[in-house]
Order: sequence, then C-alpha cells, then structure tokens
Amino acid sequence: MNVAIKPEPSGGQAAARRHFSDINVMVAGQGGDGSLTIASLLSALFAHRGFHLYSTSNIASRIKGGHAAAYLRASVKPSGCMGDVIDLLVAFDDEAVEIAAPAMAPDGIVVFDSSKGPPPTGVLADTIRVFEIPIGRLAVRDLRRDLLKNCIGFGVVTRILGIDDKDAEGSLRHRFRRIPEAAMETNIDAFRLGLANADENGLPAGDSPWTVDEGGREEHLMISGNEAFSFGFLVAGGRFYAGYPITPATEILTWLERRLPQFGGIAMQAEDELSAINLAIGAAMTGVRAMAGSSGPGFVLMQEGVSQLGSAEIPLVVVDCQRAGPSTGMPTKVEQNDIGTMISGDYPRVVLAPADQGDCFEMSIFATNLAQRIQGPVIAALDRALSQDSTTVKPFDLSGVELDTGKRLTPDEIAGLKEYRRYLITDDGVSPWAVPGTPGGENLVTGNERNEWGLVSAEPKNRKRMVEKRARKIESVRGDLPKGKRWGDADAAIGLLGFGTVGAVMERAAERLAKAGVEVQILQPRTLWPVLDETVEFIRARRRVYVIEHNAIGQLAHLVSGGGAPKERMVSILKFDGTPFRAVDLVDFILEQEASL
Amino acid sequence: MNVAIKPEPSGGQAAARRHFSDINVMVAGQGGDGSLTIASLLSALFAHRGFHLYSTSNIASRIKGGHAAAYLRASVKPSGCMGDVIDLLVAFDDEAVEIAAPAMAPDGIVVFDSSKGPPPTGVLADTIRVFEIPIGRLAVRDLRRDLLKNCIGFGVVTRILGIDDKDAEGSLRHRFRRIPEAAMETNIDAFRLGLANADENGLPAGDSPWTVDEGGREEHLMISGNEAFSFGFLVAGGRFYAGYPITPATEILTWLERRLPQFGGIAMQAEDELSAINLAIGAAMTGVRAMAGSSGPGFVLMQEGVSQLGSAEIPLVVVDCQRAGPSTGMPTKVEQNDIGTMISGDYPRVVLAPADQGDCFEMSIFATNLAQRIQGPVIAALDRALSQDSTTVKPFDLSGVELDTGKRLTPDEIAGLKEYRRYLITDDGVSPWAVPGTPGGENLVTGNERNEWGLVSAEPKNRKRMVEKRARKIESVRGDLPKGKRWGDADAAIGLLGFGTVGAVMERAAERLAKAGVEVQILQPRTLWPVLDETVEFIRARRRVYVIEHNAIGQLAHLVSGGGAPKERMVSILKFDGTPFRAVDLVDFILEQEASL
Amino acid sequence: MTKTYTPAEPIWCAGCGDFGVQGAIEGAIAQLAIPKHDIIIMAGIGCSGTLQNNVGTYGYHALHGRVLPTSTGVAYANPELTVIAVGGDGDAFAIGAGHFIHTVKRNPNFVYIVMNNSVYGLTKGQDSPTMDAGAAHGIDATRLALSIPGASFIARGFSRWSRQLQELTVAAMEHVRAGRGFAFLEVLSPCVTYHDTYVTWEGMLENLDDDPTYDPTDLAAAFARGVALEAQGRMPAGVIFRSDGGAGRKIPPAMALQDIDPARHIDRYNDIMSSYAV
Amino acid sequence: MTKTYTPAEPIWCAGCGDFGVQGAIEGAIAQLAIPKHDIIIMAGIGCSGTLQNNVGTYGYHALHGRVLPTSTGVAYANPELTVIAVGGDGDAFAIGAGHFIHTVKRNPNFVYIVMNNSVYGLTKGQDSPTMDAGAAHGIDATRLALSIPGASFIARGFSRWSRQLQELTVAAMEHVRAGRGFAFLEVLSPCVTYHDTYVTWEGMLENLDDDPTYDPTDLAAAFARGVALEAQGRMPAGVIFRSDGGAGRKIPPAMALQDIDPARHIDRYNDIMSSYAV
Ligand SMILES: Cc1ncc(C[n+]2csc(CCOP(=O)(O)OP(=O)(O)O)c2C)c(N)n1
Ligand SMILES: Cc1ncc(C[n+]2csc(CCOP(=O)(O)OP(=O)(O)O)c2C)c(N)n1
Ligand code: SF4
Ligand code: SF4
Ligand SMILES: [Mg+2]
Ligand SMILES: [Mg+2]
Repeated sequence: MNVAIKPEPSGGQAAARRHFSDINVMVAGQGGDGSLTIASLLSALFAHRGFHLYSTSNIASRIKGGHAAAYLRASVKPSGCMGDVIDLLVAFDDEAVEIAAPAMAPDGIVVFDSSKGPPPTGVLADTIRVFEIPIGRLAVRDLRRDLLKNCIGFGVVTRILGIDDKDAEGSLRHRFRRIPEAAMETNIDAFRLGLANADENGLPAGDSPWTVDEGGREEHLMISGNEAFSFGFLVAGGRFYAGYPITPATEILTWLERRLPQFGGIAMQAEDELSAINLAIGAAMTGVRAMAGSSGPGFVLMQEGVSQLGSAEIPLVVVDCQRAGPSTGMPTKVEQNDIGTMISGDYPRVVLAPADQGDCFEMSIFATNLAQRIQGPVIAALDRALSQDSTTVKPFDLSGVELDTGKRLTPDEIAGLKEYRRYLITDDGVSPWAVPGTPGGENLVTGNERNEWGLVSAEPKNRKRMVEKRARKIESVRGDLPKGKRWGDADAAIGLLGFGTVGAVMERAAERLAKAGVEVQILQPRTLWPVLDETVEFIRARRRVYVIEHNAIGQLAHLVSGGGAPKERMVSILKFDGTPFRAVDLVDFILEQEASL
Repeated sequence: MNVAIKPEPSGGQAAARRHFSDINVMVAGQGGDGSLTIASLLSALFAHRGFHLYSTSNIASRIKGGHAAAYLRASVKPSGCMGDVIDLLVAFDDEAVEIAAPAMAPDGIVVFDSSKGPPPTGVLADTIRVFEIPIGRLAVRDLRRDLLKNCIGFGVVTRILGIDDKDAEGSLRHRFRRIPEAAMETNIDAFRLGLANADENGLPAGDSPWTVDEGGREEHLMISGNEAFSFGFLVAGGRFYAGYPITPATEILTWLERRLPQFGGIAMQAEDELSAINLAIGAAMTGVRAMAGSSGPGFVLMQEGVSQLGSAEIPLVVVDCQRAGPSTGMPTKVEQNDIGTMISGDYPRVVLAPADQGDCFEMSIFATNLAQRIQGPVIAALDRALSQDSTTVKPFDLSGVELDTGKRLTPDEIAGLKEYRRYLITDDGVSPWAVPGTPGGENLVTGNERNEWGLVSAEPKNRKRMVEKRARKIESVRGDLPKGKRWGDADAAIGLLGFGTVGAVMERAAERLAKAGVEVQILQPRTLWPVLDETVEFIRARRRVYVIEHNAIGQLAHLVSGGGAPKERMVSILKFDGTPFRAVDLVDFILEQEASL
Repeated sequence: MTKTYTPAEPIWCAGCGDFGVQGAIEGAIAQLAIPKHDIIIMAGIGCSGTLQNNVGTYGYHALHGRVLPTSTGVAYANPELTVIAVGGDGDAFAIGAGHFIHTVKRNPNFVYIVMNNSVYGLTKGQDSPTMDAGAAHGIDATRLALSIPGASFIARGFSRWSRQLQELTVAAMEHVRAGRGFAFLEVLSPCVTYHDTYVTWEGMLENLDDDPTYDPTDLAAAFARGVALEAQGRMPAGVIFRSDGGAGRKIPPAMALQDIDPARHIDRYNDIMSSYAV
Repeated sequence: MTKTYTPAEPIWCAGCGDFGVQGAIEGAIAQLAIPKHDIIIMAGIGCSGTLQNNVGTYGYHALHGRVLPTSTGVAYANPELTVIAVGGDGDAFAIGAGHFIHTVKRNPNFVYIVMNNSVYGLTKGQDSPTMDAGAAHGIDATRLALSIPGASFIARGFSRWSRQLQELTVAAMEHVRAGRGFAFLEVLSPCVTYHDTYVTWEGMLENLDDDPTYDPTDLAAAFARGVALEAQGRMPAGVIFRSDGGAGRKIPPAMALQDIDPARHIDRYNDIMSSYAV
C-alpha cells in the first residue's frame, strides 16, 4: 500500500484552489445510476493514495429506482464517521441536489449530470461551484451504455481533485483488474471520455480547482462492522449461524453462508427468527460455537430464545444490528433503541457494544469465548451505521487469537468423575459441561427451574440457590468484561457518554470543544450490561455528563441510572430522525448548554 | 349476608381455648384428595359468618396426583394476603405435614387423616395438637365413596372451631343448594359421620379447643384478580379478547370465552401468542374494544405486537399475569419479573399495576378507556397471586362506569371535515380516528414511520415530528394516570415501595413495624410507566426506602432510578423463590437493617 | 366529500408482477362496485406489502408474517367490511406459515392474495419457501391448503394472465361476501429484479379453468392433479378447489357497530356480579 | 462408570397414553442397541414434554413449540447423535405449526414423535388443533405432512397398540440413522383426564400395515386414502408414506467434533483478511 500519487503543481485559479487532507464526497441519483460505483472507484483512488476512509450509503425505501446516495470521507487522519458537510457532490438528478444542498460546504463543488437540463435553481448557495456535464447523454450517445456513467463521472471528479490522469487510470485499472480485457477497455474509454469532457468544461488537466494530500497510512482493511463481526466469529471457532433476512443484519447471514461451509460449518436461513435462535440453540447444545442474529423486529422475536439460554444455561452469541423502530419503523436508518430489550428479563447475560468496525472483530471473538465461559447468552449491540458502513481499520492480529472453552469437560474428564450433575452448584456459578454423545455425562437441560440434575423442581430453597448460582456467573467474569474507550482530559468536569457508532462523532466533537475552551472526557462503554463501575464512576466524578444516543427516550441514560449513576448529572442528547449525529450538532448543543449554565 | 352464628359457651379445656378473629387454614394432600373442596366449604362457612377471606392454592407441577394444598385466611379485618403462620392444618398425607410443619403456629392444630397410619414423627413441634381421624377409611368403609372425605373432614374442622353443628350443617346445605336432593343427603351423612368421629376423638360438641369471632362485614364479592379484570373489561365495553392457554392467565380466556358471546363479543383461543395479539390488533382497528393477554413466555412473544400498537397507534389492552421465570421457569409460582420487558422499546405506552383484586376491576375499566384515549398499548401488570388468589372485596359500583371514546370520529364528524389525515399532528399527540367502513375516512395504518396520511416516509423532519407527536400522547394523559395507594405515617423517614400483590403484605408489615417503633409510609404505585412524579418524590423525600419486589434483579428499583429517583436511598428486598412475601419477613429484615444503621 | 390521502404511485420495479395483481384487485372492486370505504386492504411486509397504498381503500400494513391473524381480527370484528389481505410468499409461508394453516382451518370471511415470486424481494432476493432449489421442490401452497380441513377456496393465478386473474379475484371476493369463508388466491407474480420467471412459469402452467373435466370440489383429485403435474415439471392454475365453506355457519355479529354503553347492559352485569357475592 | 441423574418416574395420570409412547421408545432403543449417551431426547412443553426425564438418555426441554428447530440444530451440528424429538399436538401444530412445515421440508435426520391427544393436557384440557369440534375437523397432521415437498417418512401409531408402535418407532429410527431424513410419527395418545378417546380412536383406526395392497410410496394415493377414510369417519394407522428421502444427500459434517483451533486455519483466515486490504 501507500503508493504516493503526486499532486500536480497547481496552475491557474491558484487563489481559489483548496488543498484537502479531509474531504467528504456524496454521489447520488436514482438507484441504478451507478452512484455506488463512482463512490467505490473514488474509494479505491483514495485508498491508493494512502487516505483513511469512511463510507456509507443512504437508499430510499423504494424498491428499484428511488433516490440512492453514497458517501465517502477520505482523510489523512482516521475519522470513523462522516464529516459535517459535503465538499463534493456528484448529482445525477435534481433530487440529489435538493437533498445535498443544506449539507453542502459553502466552498463546495457540484458535478451535475446535465443530460436532462440544468440543475435546479435557487437551491445551492452562490458560493458553490457547479460543473454541468451531460454524463448520461455521453454514455448513451458515445458509448451506447448508460452504465458507463460511472467511469465518465469518475474521470470528471479526478480532474476536480487534481489527480494526475495516469494515476487515476492506474487506480481504475487496479480496481477492475479481475474483469475481462474488453470490458476493462470499455471502462477506460468511458473514463477518458470523462476527462475529455472535463477539458471542455473548465477542468483541464493540470489546472484543478482542488488538490488533495497524500495519506501515508499503513496497509489497512476496508471493512464494515457486519463483515468484521462475522469474520471474528469464524476465527473464534464459530461454526453455526442462523438468521432470517432483515436489514441491516442480512450481511452477517450472507457472509457466513459463504464462509462457514468452507470450514465445515453452516449458516442457515430459518423460516423466521423464532426458528433461527432455536436452531442456534440446538447447535450450541452440542458444543458447537454458535450465533444467531437479527435487527429490532426480529431481535424482539428472539427474546424467548434468549431467556431460554439464560435459564437453561446454553452458550450463544446473539447479535442485534439495531435499526430505527418502533416496530417495522425505518429499516434502513440508524438507531440504538433495543437496549431496554437487551437487558429485559430476569436472568444473567452480558451485553457488549463494539466501539467501531475494527472492534467488531475483537468483540466478536470475545463474545464467542465469553458465551462458552458463562454458558449463557452474550448479546452484541451493533447499529445500522456500525453494521453497514465501511471504514479503514488496522489489520487484525490473527495469531493472537485464543479460544477459551470454559468448563467444558472432555470425555476423559467425565470418565474420571464419580458423579456428574449438569447444574452443579459451584462458587463461580458455572457448572462443568458435558455435551451429548459423551458416555457418563448424560444430563437433562431445561428452561424450567430444576435441581442440579436437571430435573424440574419448584422447591423454594433449590430455586433460590439456582437463581443465585446463575447470577454468580456474571460476577465471576465481571472483571474481564471489556472496558470502555476513553479520550480527552481525564480531569475534565464535563463528560460525554455514548456507545457504538456515536464514539467517533464524540471524538471529533471533543477536539473542537477543546478548541472552544470546553475540555471534556469521553467514555464509550463497550460493556452495556452489567453496568460496569467505570461507567457509574465516570458520571459520579463529573459535574455534568452528556449522554449521547440514537433513540427517543434515552435508553442509555435510563440504563446507567438503573446501574446507580446519578441521573441529575446527566443531560441527554438524543437523535432519532434516522440520520447520524454530526460532530457539529454535539459541539453546538454543548457549547450552548455550557454557556447558559 | 352477615348472619351471625353464635359460638357455643365454652365447656372444658377453657384454659387452652383460643379465640380467633384472624385464622389461617391449610388443607393439603394428593391432588384429588378433595383438599380444594374442604377449603371451599370452610370458605363458605366463614363467609356466612361475616369474615373477610383470602384464599390461595399451591399445586405441584405433577399432572394428576402430586401434592396439592389449599390455603384460606379468614379475618374480621380485611387482610389481602395470607398470614405468616398456619393455625390449622388438615393433612391427608405425610407430605402435607412435612410441608406445613415449618410454617405451623406453635399453638396450632393438625387434623390428620390416619387411614394409612399415624402422622410422621419428629416433624411437628410438641406444642401442636394433632387429631388423628381415619377420614379416608371412614369414607370408603362407611360410605363407599372416597370423595366424601371432604364433608367428613369439614365436620371435624367445625368442631375444632367451635361452630354449632346446626349452623355448620346450614352452611353446608347452602353451599350445596344446587345439587340433587339425594346427593345432598349423602354429603350431609358424611358431614355427620365426621361429627360422630370428632365426638370419639376428643372433639365433642360444645367443647371445642378453639372459638371464632363473628365477622360483621357487609356483603362483599369473593373474586380473583383474573375474574375481576375480565369483568371490568366486559363492563368497559370490551368485546374482543384473544389469548393462548398459559398459566396463570388462562382464566381470563376462559372467563371471556364464556361471557363475551353473551354480549355479542368473542374470545378467541389463538394458535399462539403472536397470533393472539394480532387478532386483537385487527379487532381493535375496527373500533372494537379489544384485549390480549398472557404470562411471561407468551408476553414476550407479544412484544412485536405491542411495538406495532405503539408505532401504528392502535388502542389495545395487554394484560400480563406474571409468573416465575426466566423462560418456562416455574409456571405456577408468583413473580413480578416482566417490568423490564413491559417498558422496553422506543415507543409510548402506559403500564398499570392494579393494587389488589378489587382494583383489578377498576383498572381494567381505566385501561380499556385509556387505550382509546391514547390510541396505543396499555399494559396491565398482574401477577400469579393477584391473578389467581381470591379475596373478599367491596361490590363494584357498576352504575358509575363511564366510557371514554377519546378522539374517535363519528361518520357525521368525518363528513363535516374538509380533510382527514389519520396521523394528523396535534397538540396532545392524539389524531382523530376514523375506523374502516366510514365514508371519507379512508386511511392507511402502518407500523413503519409514515407521514400524516399514513404513507411510509423516512424523511428526517417528518420522523422527528411523528416521534414527538406520539410521545405527547402520554404527556397529555399523565395527570390522569392512577396514583398509588399510600398508608402509614406521611412524615415517616422510612418508606416501603412495592406494587401489586406486595401491597397487602407491606400494609400488614407496617402495622407491626409501627408497634416496634419504626414508623413507615407505604407507596404502592398503580402506574409503573411512565414513572410518576409521586414515586420519585416519595423516594426523594425519605431517608431510606425499601423496595420490595418478587424478582431477582430489582426491576422496580431499576425502573424508578431510571425515572430519576436516587438509587442510593433504596434498599431492595427481593424474593424469587416462588413463594409470596410474608409480613414477618419484611418486619424482621427492616428491623434488623434499621437497628444496624 | 372529505378529502383524504391520495393513493400512492406503485414503487415496484418496472415489470414487477405485482402490478398485475393490483390491476386485478382494482378491476374486481370496480366490477363488483364495492365502495372504497367498505374495503380494507391488509398487507404484509415486502415489496408486495405496499399494494395497499395504491388503491384508495382503507389500508393496513401489518407486522411481517402477521397479516392473517390481523385480518381475521378485522373480519370477525366487523363482517360488514370486505377484507382483502395481500402479501408476499415469505410473509405467507416462512414467518407466517403457522398462521396460514390456522387461517385456512378457521375459515374466516376474507380474501388472501399471495404474490408468490419465490424470493424475498424487499430484502434483496433470498430464496423464499416456494423456491425450487435444484432437486428440492419449494412448497406448493395450494397443496398445503388442500391438506387442511376447513379449506373452502383455493386458486392460483398468474400476474400476466390478467383476464383470468381478475376473474379469480372476483370469484374470491364473492366467496367471501357470500360468507363461505376464507378465499386463498396464490398469484405467480415474478420478481424481475431477483428471479425473473415470467417465461418459465408461463410454460409450466396448466389452466384447470380450461379443463371441463376438472372437478374443483373433489379434494383428493385436486391433490392428485397437483402431484401428477409436478411430476411432469408443471403446475396447476385456476380454481383448484372450492367447497361451500359450510355456508350458513354462524358469523359473529358486527361487534364494531354495537352499543356498549354500560347502562344498556347493567342488569346483566349485575347478575354476573351477584354470582360472586358472599 | 460416572454416576449421573436417575431417570424420573413418569408424572402422568394413570392410564395416560404417553406411557405407551415411552415404552415404545425404550423398546426401540433396546432393540437397536443404541448406547444411551448417543441419544438425545428433545421434548416440547406439555404433559408429553416430560418423557425425556424418564429414559436415561441426554434430554432437552425446549421452549413451547420450538422443539423442531432446536432438534434440527442438534442434528445438523452433530450427526453422530440419534435425535428423538417428542412433544404434544399443541406444541406441534398450534404454536409450532410453522416449524413443522419447514422441518418436513428441510428433512433433517431425526425422529419426531407427536403424542396427539387433541387437547392441551398440561394447561388443563383446552382443544388443540387436532380436535374434531362438531362438524369441523381437526388437522390431520399426516395429511399436512404429505402436502410438503421433502416429506420422507410419515406414520401413525396408537399408544395402546404397543407392538406396532414399537415397530414404527424402530422404523423411524432406522430411517433417520440411514440418513434418509426426517421421520414423523404421530401417536394417538389419549388424555384420560380431559378427553378419553381410547375407545373412539381404536374404533376409527384402519391399520394400513395390515393392507398388502397399500403402497406407502404413492403420495397421491396416501392422501386420497386419508380423505376417503375421513369421509367414513375413520383414519389411517401404520406407515402412511415413505420415500428414500433423497438418501445420499449431503449431510453436514459433525461440527461438534471439529478442530477449531485458530492456528490450524490461520492461512485461510489470512486469505480472507487480505481480501479486505486497502
Ligand atoms: C420480523 C421481521 N423479520 C424480518 C423482516 C425483514 N423483511 C422485510 S420484507 C421480508 C420478506 C419479503 O419477502 P416476501 O414476503 O416474499 O415479499 P416480497 O418482497 O417478495 O413481495 C423480510 C424478511 C421484517 N420486516 N420483520
Ligand atoms: C409460549 C408459551 N405459551 C403457552 C405456554 C403454556 N403451555 C404449556 S404446555 C401447553 C400446551 C400443551 O399441549 P400439548 O402440546 O398438546 O401437550 P400435552 O400436554 O397435551 O401433552 C401450553 C399452551 C407455554 N409454556 N409457553
Ligand atoms: S424487487 Fe422484485 S418483487 Fe420487488 S418490486 Fe422489484 S421486481 Fe417486484
Ligand atoms: S392430563 Fe392427560 S395428557 Fe396429561 S398426563 Fe394426564 S392423561 Fe396424560
Ligand atoms: Mg416474495
Ligand atoms: Mg396435547
């Protein structure tokens, strides 16, 4: 990696030329316009240039057609989220311009496909420069293929960014290296057509309005949370997955359907989520490391299964890629609104919240091991953005991965026992586990209350002992549960608290708050349940803590108050309109609050 | 009512004779031994005598046979729960004695069926008097019917209690007034056989070990929470119910299956709980007042439906008769462990907790009206004891019942409108409602986010407005939500907090705490969600509040902390062994705590 | 006249089979001249589950897989309404499979039109339970329905055969409006984006409506015909089975239209209360 | 030998049909001489769902209605085990109806014995979906199974006919152990407490195993026979349908027994990681 593409020495318009080390691009149009492809070509270009990347998309709930937008942030420093404004917009229709306009940087640039006419007037600020290029018409008229809009558009954009034509072409060739030669040349022709049109439209080679930096990052992975989580599960020895298609969790099913069979495993598409979690429970009972996954409406259906795991003491990872609810809600929109559901029910479990895409890998391994250790449910709380958005992360340390089988007994160990009781009362609450097939380990597993042998019993003393035994399992691992990520001034009187996808935005906001004179410390908990002391202490130790979350009722604030943190110190910042927080939102709100206090 | 049965003037053994104004009886044996019948005959006797009653039972999880026990408390003052000890035990087998022994009053009496031999030795305290009567043998030998054990046993017991034989017979005849004459006489013969054997075994007429008071209460109803709740729903105009058999909610289904058709309604046994709540949703959409009900494992399956109600804005009462969990748990045991589930999910709802059996009637009416007002889910939190235990309550005021149809539009009102929007944004959050079939009111109802017309929309501004609109519905009724019941010293620094079935036990405990010099105030909240200010204030205003609940993790404490009450003021008293709190448990614990502080 | 929502433009891909289904429903409503306010279209979740937005009747968007119990609730509570449930094959035969069986058994008065495309369109093309995957055959829902006692109307249409599709829709609606019970109409409605089957399916269909020897009241024969056609790589279309649905069976009254004023019922309420008196 | 749990005494009412089922299972295990530790009995919730406690094998008590997916998970993850799922008719055909269809379709290698008593025994006698209520017939699960592609073994026994019941149980277990797929055995198992049907059912049964002309591989004929018998107020017993279940189809490997040490797979894991490199 890290091939430097030298920016051209700047030509005319030097005064207006901006140099970017952090740029936000949006490409939008009707679904099928190839927006996603242009974004991914740009992605490859910036990756080549050593930038850190973050990419997301926004697809309307129409089925085909309908507005589709792809976003890309490329920055020299890692960002972990989109920026506050859009610097460059490639728009294939009026709607794209209208949607983007409020978020456009005042000195931004728009490339507009003018095949059907000029862009809408009065929408964009005057300071924004617009290049009108009939991209669609060119593709159809000159190349007879509408699809080639993407390479034409790419060509134009490289001229705006001041990328050397050869370097751009190199990146394109690299990106398409696996397609047939003829197809490659067609794409290159389209790219060149884009360049030619750029020439004619005020974007000559060597005289670009903008230039971009060199990144210089080491080799990274560009990966989404769902991919990283799936990969972690595989590496942690996960061999069975069951799910049911649902946005935004489907990619986990797809990923594992492709990969697990290569390792002797299986990923099943169940008839519904009730079935999915019970399929996984069945596999888990045999000792196979298993997982079930879904999103809001399906996760709620999995609750009966989760309580069975808690009661019957079966290890399973359950991943919930949260989306905007309630009910069917807004399937493609971000929210963090299942926390209440994740912690409901009177049984022990652990709820983990990966901090970012890279952490999804680590946490998946941790969750898979932990489920074996506590012989119970471990829930992983992802969210739409963390699940589906891709970003550059450090390569994973595969050689460091270790498996923990907890108290699973080998056949020899069982043979050496005088007596075996599946639900033996132990100090750490975990009972030695014999899986079916082992001679001498015959046992009864049930979701009813039962005695040490697994025979159903409602005897009060036994009941009490069993509830307490199960509770001890969590206490025995509490010290090992993932601590949160912290940034900022450890002594700051003001704190920011938020999990998952909110983390990077808090980090960006903190930098700016510090500049504005408000020092803060950030805690991004990675264990939501049990509520760790560090979280309660974090709040107790501060004058005021802003609890930042994507839901309407402040579920995280509710959770940590229940865990003992003083509610009166907390100020909720809630966003539930389906769009992600921007750093600027947090900064503005907090500065205003702090000024008024 | 209120027919006084004069106690006989006392004969010999006057010194040992105890006089009861509050007595606890347990009748136990193998299922089929008729324990439940003896208890119900005694119930009739005490009712006749003007006592307040509380009755419960405990049936082992064996299917037929297995231990079965019936409990009855009869008291001159209303009790609302069982007492701490058992005064009188009628035992049909050794197991009954073994189970009862730890709870027997030191000066208690046991009537033991000695057909198969003497009672187990070394189990009962020496101070307890035991009358051995071969009840089973008598029934079979003299009357050729094992079933008649119940009337024989009843006869013996009346002699212990010093009830005049004629009065006892009168009560028996009243109780059996609807059975055929011949059967009646067989029962009376058995009763007399019991008396005759009492004569021979140290229990002659006119010389009873105990005497009982006269009650003097007004006419009451003897009713369980499930019956009262079902009845309230009917009276509130409820006409559609759907459920699926599950302990301890089945009685609601059974009750409504019998009664609703008489009023043109219908109660449906669905294929599962998912179907049940959606059947009810369908009915509710047409404007019919509807309800769905279940217990723990089924209630969890209903969650997707509840979120649909919240999202799509459909009025429905959902009743959850909680039982011991997690998962299948202990179906016949009391617990209050679904609170977390009831409040989970990011949508507005109200959760009500009836205070006692009588309140079940009132709260059912309130819930049915409230659902119409807020056009959304109203959850009623019952529990095994409240649901199934019967007690004497004041007759209901039927003439005072009023229906509230909220913003439901009549066809005329719709015809008078210029424009109709199902999800019109309004100040109180409630949108006028046109039910299908009304010309001009055509509308789209959906669990997705949508605009005012019901068309699916994920547009951020619209989304925000819609979430806020829905939230306002709760704010607009907050002031009308049922306040909690309070007892005790309003200025006390110590508080007791608990809901549902815990109420009466707290009341009994408070009386004794006061005697021991610890003044407390009790709050029994009847609205769990939203957390009312009165609850938060109650805790804020006290030095220490004991939060008393039937679950393992302190869900009520968690809930009210989330609502803003300071957690450090709360001390949890949790019971999760399946048996109900006894006043003595609370008194002992609290006195010890208070002494140590 | 009160102004209310403007029916939406369909959001389906050009060429989607669901257009044909919407056309047939609109045609049938017009043909039977039912006022729009007396109709409610109950929809599942899926591409197919957007049809209710486009017609101008009352509409409901159920939870995924729960359109049948919800529709049953509506139909029982207000039998004056014409209830048309619509949805996809995933909705119907995956997550909703249990409800399907029980609805056929219960035989409530409403129409159920399943737009079968053998995929989960909305979630981007996964196989649904009706997909033939290699040697393994998908579920034939008409045969499934035949196996359930209570079945009263079972038919299959093809979204490209619009004349017959409208006829079948009308027949289903008439069945329901005559109180004969549940009318199940499966429509082969190809998904051009993920599984374009117009040609294959058209080639496989045998139209029973064209076969004068076919007796749709013979349950065993209907089943046998399906099995025989399957062995030839074919499948039946048209009215596959019909019975009188126990016509004349007790239909619950229109609860939605009842007077529930407690004053009207106070005597009977009092009777109930006194049964608890002690 | 390690001491483990002592099998429980059955808790069924005296005379309950479920005793016969337990006897047949124990007999079949003995006949096939399968070690107890290689067997897992997976049970539903209900009276029937206590059988697993009484036999001495591995046992599992599922969530109500979910015994089929759970058993499928077990059977896929560890094909070395002999998996016997048992449960009630409520469990199977009410709350579990959807899973039943999909399990027949998936055809995993395990036995499923449904103790059909037409009631919910444990919750005190409500009608289950198989109850004939007046004119309305209950679901005939063998016919339901016939309607699903993938069905490979469908039989019905009667808990009082113990010899045949054990034969059927053995046949089901052999089907499964030969990798032919899902063996569904419905046992008419009367509930003496809430719905005592020993006499009625015995009178209704026609034992197909005694009919040399009956061909259990003919799907349409099997269905037709059920319909014809029903019209006479009767029902079939014995092996109703069997196919080779696509014998030889790929059975997933025994994941439970695999080596998942990451070191063993590190090269392939690295390959996957490099596909994300930028
Ligand atoms: C409980 C739940 N699980 C999953 C989903 C995601 N989901 C939406 S539509 C759909 C399937 C659609 O397939 P089908 O019913 O065949 O409709 P089509 O789109 O093909 O018309 C799924 C799985 C959901 N909305 N709810
Ligand atoms: C989700 C859920 N709903 C309801 C119940 C209550 N329940 C326990 S057993 C049972 C039905 C038992 O009937 P069946 O399956 O026929 O078994 P049987 O007792 O007749 O053998 C029900 C409804 C439950 N345990 N879980
Ligand atoms: S994806 Fe398929 S089913 Fe959905 S609208 Fe497009 S063609 Fe129709
Ligand atoms: S209640 Fe019925 S099914 Fe249950 S054990 Fe008794 S006889 Fe058997
Ligand atoms: Mg489909
Ligand atoms: Mg049963």
